[in-house]
Amino acid sequence: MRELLPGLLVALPLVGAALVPLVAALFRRTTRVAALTLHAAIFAAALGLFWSAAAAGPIRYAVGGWPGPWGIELWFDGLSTLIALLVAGMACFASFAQTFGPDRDRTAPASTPLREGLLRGALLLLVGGLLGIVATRDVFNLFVFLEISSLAAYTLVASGGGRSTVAAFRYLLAGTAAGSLYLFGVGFLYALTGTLNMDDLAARLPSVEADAALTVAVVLIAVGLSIKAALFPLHGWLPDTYVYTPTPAAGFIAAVMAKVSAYALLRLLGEVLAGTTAGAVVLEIMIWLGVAGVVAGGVLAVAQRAVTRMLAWSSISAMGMILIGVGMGSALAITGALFHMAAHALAKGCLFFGAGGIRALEDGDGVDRWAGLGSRAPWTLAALTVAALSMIGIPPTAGFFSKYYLLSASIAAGGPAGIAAFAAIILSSLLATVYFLRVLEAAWFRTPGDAPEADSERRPPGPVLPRPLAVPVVGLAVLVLLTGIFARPFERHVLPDWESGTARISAEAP
Amino acid sequence: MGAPRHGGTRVRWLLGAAAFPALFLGLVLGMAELPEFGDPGSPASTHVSPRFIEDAAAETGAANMVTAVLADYRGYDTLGETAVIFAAGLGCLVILAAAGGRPNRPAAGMSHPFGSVILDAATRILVPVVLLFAVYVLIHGHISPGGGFQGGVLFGSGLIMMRLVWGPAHAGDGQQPEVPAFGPSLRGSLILACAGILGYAGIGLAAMAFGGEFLNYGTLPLGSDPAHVRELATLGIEAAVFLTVAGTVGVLFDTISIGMRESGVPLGSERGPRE
Amino acid sequence: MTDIVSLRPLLAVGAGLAVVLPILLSGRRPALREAWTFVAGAVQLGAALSMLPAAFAGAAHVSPALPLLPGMPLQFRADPLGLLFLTLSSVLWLATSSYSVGYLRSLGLKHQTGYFAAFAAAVAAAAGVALAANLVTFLICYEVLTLATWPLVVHKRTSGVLGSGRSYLAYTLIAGQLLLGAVVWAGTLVPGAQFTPGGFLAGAASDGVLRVLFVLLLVGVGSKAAVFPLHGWLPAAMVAPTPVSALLHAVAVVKAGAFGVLRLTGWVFGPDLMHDLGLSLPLAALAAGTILMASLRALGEDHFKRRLAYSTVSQLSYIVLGGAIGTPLALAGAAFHIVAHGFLKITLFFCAGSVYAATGREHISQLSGLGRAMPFTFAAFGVGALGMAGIPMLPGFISKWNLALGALDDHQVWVVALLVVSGLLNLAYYLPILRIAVFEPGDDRRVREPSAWLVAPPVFAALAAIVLGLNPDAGARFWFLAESAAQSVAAHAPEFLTGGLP
Amino acid sequence: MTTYAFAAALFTLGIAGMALLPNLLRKLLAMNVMQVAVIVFFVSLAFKDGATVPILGQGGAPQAAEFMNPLPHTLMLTAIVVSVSTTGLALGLLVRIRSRFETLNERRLLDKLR
Repeated sequence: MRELLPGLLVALPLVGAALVPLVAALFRRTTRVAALTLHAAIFAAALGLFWSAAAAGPIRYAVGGWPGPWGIELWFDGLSTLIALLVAGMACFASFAQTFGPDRDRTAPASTPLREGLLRGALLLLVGGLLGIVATRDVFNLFVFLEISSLAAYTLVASGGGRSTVAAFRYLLAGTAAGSLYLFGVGFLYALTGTLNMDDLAARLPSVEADAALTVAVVLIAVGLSIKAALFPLHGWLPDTYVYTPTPAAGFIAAVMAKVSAYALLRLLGEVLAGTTAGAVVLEIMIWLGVAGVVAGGVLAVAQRAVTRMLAWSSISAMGMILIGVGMGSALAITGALFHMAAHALAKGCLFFGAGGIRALEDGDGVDRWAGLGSRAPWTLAALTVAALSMIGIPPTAGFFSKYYLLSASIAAGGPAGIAAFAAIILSSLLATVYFLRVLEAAWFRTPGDAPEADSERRPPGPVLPRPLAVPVVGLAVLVLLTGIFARPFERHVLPDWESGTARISAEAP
Repeated sequence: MGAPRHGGTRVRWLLGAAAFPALFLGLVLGMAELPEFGDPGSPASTHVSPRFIEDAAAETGAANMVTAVLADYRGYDTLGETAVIFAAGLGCLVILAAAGGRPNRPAAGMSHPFGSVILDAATRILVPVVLLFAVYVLIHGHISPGGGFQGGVLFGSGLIMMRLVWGPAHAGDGQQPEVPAFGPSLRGSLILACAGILGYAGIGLAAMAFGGEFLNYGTLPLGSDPAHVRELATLGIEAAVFLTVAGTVGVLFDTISIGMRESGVPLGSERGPRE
Repeated sequence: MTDIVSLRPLLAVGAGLAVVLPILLSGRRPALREAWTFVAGAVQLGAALSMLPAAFAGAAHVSPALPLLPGMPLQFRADPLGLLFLTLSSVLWLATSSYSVGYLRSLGLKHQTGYFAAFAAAVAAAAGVALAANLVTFLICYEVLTLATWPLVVHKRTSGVLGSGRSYLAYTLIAGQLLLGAVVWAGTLVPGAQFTPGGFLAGAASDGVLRVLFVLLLVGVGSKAAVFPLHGWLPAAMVAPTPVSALLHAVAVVKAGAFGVLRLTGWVFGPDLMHDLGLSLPLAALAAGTILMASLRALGEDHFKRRLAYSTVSQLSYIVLGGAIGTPLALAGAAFHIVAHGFLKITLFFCAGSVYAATGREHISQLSGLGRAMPFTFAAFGVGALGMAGIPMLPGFISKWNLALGALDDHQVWVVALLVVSGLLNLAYYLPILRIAVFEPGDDRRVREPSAWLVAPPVFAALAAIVLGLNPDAGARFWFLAESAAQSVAAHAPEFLTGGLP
Repeated sequence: MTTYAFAAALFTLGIAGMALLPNLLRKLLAMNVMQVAVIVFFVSLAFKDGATVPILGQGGAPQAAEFMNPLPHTLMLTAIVVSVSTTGLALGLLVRIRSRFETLNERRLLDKLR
């Protein structure tokens, strides 16, 4: 199986992306079961790879049988398989949520089996793109899969119609600029080394003497990927995109999209380009920008009245935190960054599924719409509460642990950047306390009558979220709780690979 | 993109006046250190690429080195590329599907076919030639410039030509347009595109079934000479790409033209457009 | 001190947590729901009692370590100080539970299921705080405690109450985040951050860093202990139902804070490191200031429960003061004051709640004549009030006496004066309550004692206080526990001991 | 160097256009210019003095110096397809935006969205 899994992991989503719309076009039936099965299979492949990489070491896979640097290689170590697991897992939930058709979201066009199939295909394509980015060991291949994921994401964003098309277009401009900047940087690297393979690059870069050209390359790549990762101040596309995306897709995009780009940043800047002077400087700058993003995202989240927009700004804060970890680059910081990716993905996915569903069904996005939901749907709200507590960083949820790692890494790093990061992370928790407790208080302790314009007669009693959204919300909340407590085994698999990888590269550097 | 929402135009221009020259200067400064243009001793010319030039024919059976790299050495990239174009088709279908928007004012040239006797006659002669040439470009991609993408685009442009002259496709939802259309329906184009992706990935997975890596055509049981086997498989790949590209070009043209003309592309007949 | 690996600490912490879900699920059957609470209380108390013999023999039960963070496991350890707090909270939880049943029923409050569930979670978290073996475990339980108490504070759900809840959370969660930062920092300096008698931070970093760390930790635990100027939430939180106030003030939240201050001074920094860093005196001064300020503030407060709240602010600072002085006797006095104040203050709150349940009156000036109508309640109240002031034969005297002796060991004569003044202030704000209730004629002759559910707990607590005042080593041997905790800290600071004695 | 600088100029123009032009369609065209710049850059990397197009003639064993570098060409085929796809999708979006909001001017659009 170890030989088959890498190929299956990257091929299955693409096959599915064609198969599901094909089935929908040919038979005009719902493709729910087919899509769910495919996602489950992809997740199984990711899980298998994770255990395989953990048990028997990293896997190098030469696609087409051509070894690098001539062919394209895939690389599955603890790090990449962990992110792959996260993407594939979130995709299962998102696919489940897609049954909550756009017809329940009032802005979107009517749904038909064909349209449903197309949207499911787009989700599979998005998953395929993200998994491709995660798996690849080739800088150009990374660009191709970045674009697959981007196009699929634009599709999903725009599927809400109306304002979401404008959000999607702006996202498209930002995303394409990001992709082009990245590709330009890859061009510089190729001109300097003649190779596209990451290992080969890392080996050949130390002997390159063109410092200015290398700096330009590093900066172009860093800026390009930072746009996709929504690093402050390149985050402009994010709030509208997350807010106007239809709920099922928003839960997935908000959860993993930017994080995979952060992962790519980590791979390239933290590993491949780590030996270059420019790389080190850029990483240092990234810490500071991350600090700025953490604070700005938190402050602006407090300023929001609409729940989903608040969640979007909170994502900018979280991405800042992840990139602080990436920038520091110590084993502890990387653990923190990875952990925060996982913790934030699970919690933010949960919150977006929940908040989006409530927005659609309660006809509004304000905090007041949450009033009294606690007594109408205690279990759903309990799940959302767990996710919100994780965002704040209250133990024993996953968010507490990631913050713990990042804080210890900041202290270990020391210096002004370390202190600033330390203070910013604490501050972001405080801000998160403010903006999440506002919502929780409304949900649990207020009654709809408190809100001036709300009339309780219009609202149907009974469950708040339909099952396609409630199941992911509850499932993710359970994972948020478990991830924190059972994270040590995961960490033990991920870190040694990373350390040996960076050690190998720094050993090869003169 | 992160620009202020109003009153920010002047700020934006001022920022631009500072930032863009800086960007240009930075790029040029970096470029000054790159190997000279046309330098045969540059890393790009000496490190990885020589194998593609010197061994491609022996290893993959393709005289066109670009095709060899595209479809074989870096076949995985090309699968991704095919997925990108498929994603665009999928995206247009989703985005332009019937939504609650107001119908457009008819845009000139797209609202009804150009049809006239001369155009009609010319098209009848030209289209078969274009379509045939597309297939030629596909098959000949091995030894001359060409391949699945180029052939697919040509084939698609033949379809577009027919659309322009004879009117739009029917959406494949049972509602026939006033003017009977020629060529695949929108649904048909979609099926073509899907089939292409499936074919490509299918060849890759078949290689896995015979014990190779994903997309390692050399393991396919198509003959004894590995280079020849790879050549045949590459043709299959190119054909798959051809299908996807042709289908997607059809989808793109149809959705955008229908989308500009009507309130949306009808996707199935269960429910009509809202509003 | 030998360690015995066992699951009993986990049982003590888990009992409350385990019944949260059953309580939530049995919301339609009040008898079953309340039975869960009592079962958990009994299990927790049983676990606590079962660990006492080992503590008397100089050993400690330790739970297996659950690896949670690198070098920082989740672990519980029943050392004397932890057992003291755990036993106290188990006993008082049972008392409060029975009181709650009567209180909620007689007032017909809503949301009773959520109330009991949050109550169980809060007590479990308090047990976790008591038994935490290291800073991370302490932090986790501490945060859970904060959140579990929130629904209890905002139980009435009016917007004014929600505002008070917000201020409660603002203080405690912000402090919690600072505590998180400090815990991470301490954990980086000394991997494991295991509570060690006599402290573990000595020499781990430069003096400046340690001072900053101390301030962060102190703000973290001090805000729950309502140390001035972080006390603002406590009077505001009086909007909660009375049993909640009783739990908050006598057992769970503020005591967890005061307990945290003791852990901080005795087990994280250690008395000698605090002296070296010059932190003892400022902390003692802060505590002294809080004692006086809160006492004065209580004098002018007419709202019954809020006067009790200011009294709490004042009394808790005795514990902080003991921790700051750091001599064995002062520490023992401070630790014992956890128990003494627990029994006394819960008596007072029970009485205030009974008055409210029986008459709906919340202000001291409205109490006239109630002393005769509710003799048991006000007898218990008298015991509590006198005990607070430090009258001999009641437990408050024992803690204050030892505090004073401990301060003299350190040549801090001013502390004795402070204790005397504060005792007088205590009398000044408690005796008028009794005077109004007993000697002023009442206007309502229909007032009776409320149901036995509401009378028994305060009487029980008052009797227990009297017993403890006569023999502080009775029953669970609280005095022994306090003393051995203080001894363990002192044993690791021999230089300081000899230097401190004349 | 001149070709490189040409690519840099095109790229700068493209990005500037995307940021500064008021009309969404023009932004899209500027985006295309930017993408073309990258393609020009890559293709110019493939150039070798004295070499010919990388298609094998009837001669004997090919030498690396005889042919242009085929790799950048391949990569740019992919990049072109990416560019075309993005443009197609963007056009679809613009059609939809225009029909819903009846303008492609950024300012007016944002006014309508507010």
